[in-house]
Amino acid sequence: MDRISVRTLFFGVYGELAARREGSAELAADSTVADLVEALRGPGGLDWLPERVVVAVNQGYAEAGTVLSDGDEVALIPPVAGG
Amino acid sequence: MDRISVRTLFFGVYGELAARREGSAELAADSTVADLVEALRGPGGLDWLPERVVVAVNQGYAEAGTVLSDGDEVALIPPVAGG
Amino acid sequence: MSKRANDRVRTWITRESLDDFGRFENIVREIGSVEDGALLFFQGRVRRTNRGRAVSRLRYEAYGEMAERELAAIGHEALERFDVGSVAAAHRVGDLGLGEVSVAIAVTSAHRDAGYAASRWIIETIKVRLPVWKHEHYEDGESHWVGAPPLEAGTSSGGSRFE
Amino acid sequence: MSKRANDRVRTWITRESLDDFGRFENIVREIGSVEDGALLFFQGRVRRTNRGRAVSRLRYEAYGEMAERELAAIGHEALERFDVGSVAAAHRVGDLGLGEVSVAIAVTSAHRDAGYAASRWIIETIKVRLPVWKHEHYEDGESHWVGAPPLEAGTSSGGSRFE
Repeated sequence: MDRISVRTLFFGVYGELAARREGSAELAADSTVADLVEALRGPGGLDWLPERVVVAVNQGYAEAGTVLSDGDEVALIPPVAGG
Repeated sequence: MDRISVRTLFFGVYGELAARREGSAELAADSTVADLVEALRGPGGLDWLPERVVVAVNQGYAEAGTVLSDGDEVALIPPVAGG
Repeated sequence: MSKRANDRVRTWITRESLDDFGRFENIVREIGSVEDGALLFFQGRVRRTNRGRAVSRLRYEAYGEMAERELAAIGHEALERFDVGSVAAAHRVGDLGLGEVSVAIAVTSAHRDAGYAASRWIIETIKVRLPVWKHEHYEDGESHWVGAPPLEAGTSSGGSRFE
Repeated sequence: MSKRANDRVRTWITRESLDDFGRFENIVREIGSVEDGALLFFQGRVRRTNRGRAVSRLRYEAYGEMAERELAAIGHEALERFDVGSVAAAHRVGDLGLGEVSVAIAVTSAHRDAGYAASRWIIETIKVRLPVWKHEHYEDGESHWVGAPPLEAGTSSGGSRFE
């Protein structure tokens, strides 16, 4: 498979800024979290998204270098504020 | 008044060791807490009572030098163990 | 400790009120033991004043499944890090009014030192790790995602575009 | 803070059970306020094992009037020392079985830092200042006043000469 598709989730203020809570992104196979963030921030995209945004893949915190797979659920996590 | 009389209270293990919970003591006027403790520890008395025992006079912690008055309530306070 | 770790940790994310102490009393009775000489129960509540602004109500949004996982992980990690007997922790989501409980944590332990330390560690860890976000509404009609960077002029008032 | 200090402190010594959380929930509701974002509730309970011995039950004796005064003084002093909204504290006297609550302390505060610090200070201060004594009974039939110096041979077993 040359291309993979991941599901993107936008929480809190990111959902507000992106004007959506869910989306999807197509990426080259073996793309990393950092590649996805770069693509999202690209021309005409979510330029407000921090370069080092916190990301969870399949409901666990992930590193920038984490390699994505087709069908992954990738959440963009603004500063948490529980408690 | 040459002599004063104070009421003595023995709590916890002191009540057990003294074989009484309440008593009274006659002292010279202007006696201090230290004088009372010395009298209690005296010949035939409560020789196990620590010289620097914690004492409350009229339900408040008192110093060794606190002067006693006729009718005072003096409690002998073993190590406390609340909580 | 005779109970297995899974029987000594209870965590959940809920839309239902956490205000009632009694709910926690029952859980503590289930998961605690007579070797526990201390119970520490913490509640975080919606405070009227936050950073000088008068809050009218707020809404917590959670990444549901991940929040459940993280809260359970925090509970189990507390059991490993501290000498405690049991941990119960719950976080509320949805709309909350003033004074309502947003988070509740009960820790039982043989000795109080470990209980205080674990309780404090759990709430601090929730605040940095649990994927939950707070949308505060103020008495002046504005609203704001707590922890979010300040928005540009023109977008900071008028409340959220989502609700 | 709109309430006077006397309305924000509630302390008592009691022969009645302190096991019920609900009693404290009601008191916290009375004396706390919507400016309090944190509640910290501590319970000390009769633990089965103390210093390696199996406890069967225990009895707390208090210097009643002085204990009431000291506990009230501790509550008010906590309000002065820490940035807390309200303090409720109670100590049990009489006979207690395993697992029963001997002391309960509820502190509300705007921020949790002050709440944890005040709660801890109150229990530590109770332990050094409150005129209350604990007579532990063990499963082997012996008994001992906690904190008392070791007695000479011949008087240490066979339990208390008083009951």
